[in-house]
Amino acid sequence: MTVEEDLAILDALIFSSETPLTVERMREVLPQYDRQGILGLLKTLAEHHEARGGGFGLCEIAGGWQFYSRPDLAPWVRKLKAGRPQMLSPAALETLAVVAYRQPVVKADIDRVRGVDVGGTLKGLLEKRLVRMVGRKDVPGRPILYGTTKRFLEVFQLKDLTELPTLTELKDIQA
Amino acid sequence: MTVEEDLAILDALIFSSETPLTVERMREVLPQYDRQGILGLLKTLAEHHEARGGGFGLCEIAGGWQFYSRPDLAPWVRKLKAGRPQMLSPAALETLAVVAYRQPVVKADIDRVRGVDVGGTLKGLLEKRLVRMVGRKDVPGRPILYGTTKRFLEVFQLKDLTELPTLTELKDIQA
Amino acid sequence: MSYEIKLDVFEGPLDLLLYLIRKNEIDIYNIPIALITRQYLEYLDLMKALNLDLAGEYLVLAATLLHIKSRLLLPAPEQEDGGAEDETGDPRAELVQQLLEYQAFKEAALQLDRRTLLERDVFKRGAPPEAPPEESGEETPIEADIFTLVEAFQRMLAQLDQADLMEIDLERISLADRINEIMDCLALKRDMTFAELMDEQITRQRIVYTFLAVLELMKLRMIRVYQAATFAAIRIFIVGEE
Repeated sequence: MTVEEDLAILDALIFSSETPLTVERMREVLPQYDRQGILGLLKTLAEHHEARGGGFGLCEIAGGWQFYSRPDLAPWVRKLKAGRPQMLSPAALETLAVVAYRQPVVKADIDRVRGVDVGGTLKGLLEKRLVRMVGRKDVPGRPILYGTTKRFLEVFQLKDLTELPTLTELKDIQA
Repeated sequence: MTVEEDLAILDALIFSSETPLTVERMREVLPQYDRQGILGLLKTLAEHHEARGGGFGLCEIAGGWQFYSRPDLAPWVRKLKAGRPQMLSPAALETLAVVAYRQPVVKADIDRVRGVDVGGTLKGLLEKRLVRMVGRKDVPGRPILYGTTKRFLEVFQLKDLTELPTLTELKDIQA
Repeated sequence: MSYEIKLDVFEGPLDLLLYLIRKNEIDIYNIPIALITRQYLEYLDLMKALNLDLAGEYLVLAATLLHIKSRLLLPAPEQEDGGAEDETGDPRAELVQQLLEYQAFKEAALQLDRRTLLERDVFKRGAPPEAPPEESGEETPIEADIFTLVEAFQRMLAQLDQADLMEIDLERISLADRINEIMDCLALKRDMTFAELMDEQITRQRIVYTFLAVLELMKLRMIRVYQAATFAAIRIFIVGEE
């Protein structure tokens, strides 16, 4: 088996997977490689796709690898997709930001930060599977704790949560 | 707009389309081409993919065009598919919900809450080891009582059953 | 003064307050409370006049502003140690902290929205999987989350409209939980002592549930319980399915 063949296998595996494919899953199919070996193949494969100048390429997202269409081609692809993309409202985005940065977090804390009852937006985020219940806080009443999902990483195209920019505690609000 | 750019657009369109993409749909996005022009682009694109020797290529199928993984790589792709996570159907989820919240519960009670005969879905949940028989109810006929399993807790990432959200809590979320 | 039509775009009272602070080009650490309170209340009146849905939180913040205003009007209390007035003594401090925190998350939300988004800026392969998964001896992993489960339950109950089913009894669930655990243990060991069932996570509540679970299992004839002599260990045996 040549490296070219292994690259083609990896190409097909990632192509067939509906969610970002982890290095561990790739190694189940190509056990002759260690983690470093797979990462080397992935780098080569990403470069191949980059070099061919096609309409999609290989990206590392949500702890795995997946093909995505090029962002600059979005206007054409959107023409093809029926309907407008589902946008999150500013309220939903604010609630999501609090969950993302403060997780695991209880609803009362999100309410407090946003200064409003976040019930409706929180439910919307749960339904969109961007937020999930991650457990209960060990305080009286045992309130539910919320956190972000893998899908959140996928939708916002993040490798992992550490890729989120640090929260800018603005000193000057007019800045 | 260069031909290379149009090829990249076509590449992205076919890649993101849910069904094989017809020449007519392609022309809606790239109206500057006539039918022959699109067919010419498709031929070039198919050759590009053929030449790069990757794991998938462009095929004409069912009156449209779609990317397919290479048939000779199917054994590897199948290895991967086996581990693909399964989603529970709405019927399975509803039945599971009744078992989880009302356990230990007899089938007749689940039937009543769901309004249908749950025999099939219950069998599926037993096979998936999400539900199990926990005993027999001390009434005439001694019907089987069902409850959830350890795997249920694992799949839903619960420490124990008290972590299940209550209906009051659900109402609070959507307040 | 003229108002821009901007009322329905506020995400809450803090957002409105931030808007006023910015509009007046005010230093957030030195908010002229009288001015801001007056403008805030004027906005609220306008929202009412326009019949906009005025959430209760707007009124809560109005009360907070009025409270801060009144405290600022009072003469500063005599300092016991005679030292300089410390910053935490400023009645505005807590509000400022809240505004700064909210502002940071508002900015974080904007940054999230500016990212490359799936289904808006990038798309993944649209076609469904080419072949159904092959049956393998191993157990297929299941993807599920607890919210979909409780929602499915709620959906059903809403259709049923049965009051007796409307609440989940967590105590009963706890009991079921303990029953399951005990049956798991017994399936492995066949028999155990009552003391062995009391594992390391011993709490009063757990003892009660363990006891109730054992009683329930006896009633269901799932287990048999023996004690050789008074004060001897209580032994619990699993009963095979007949």
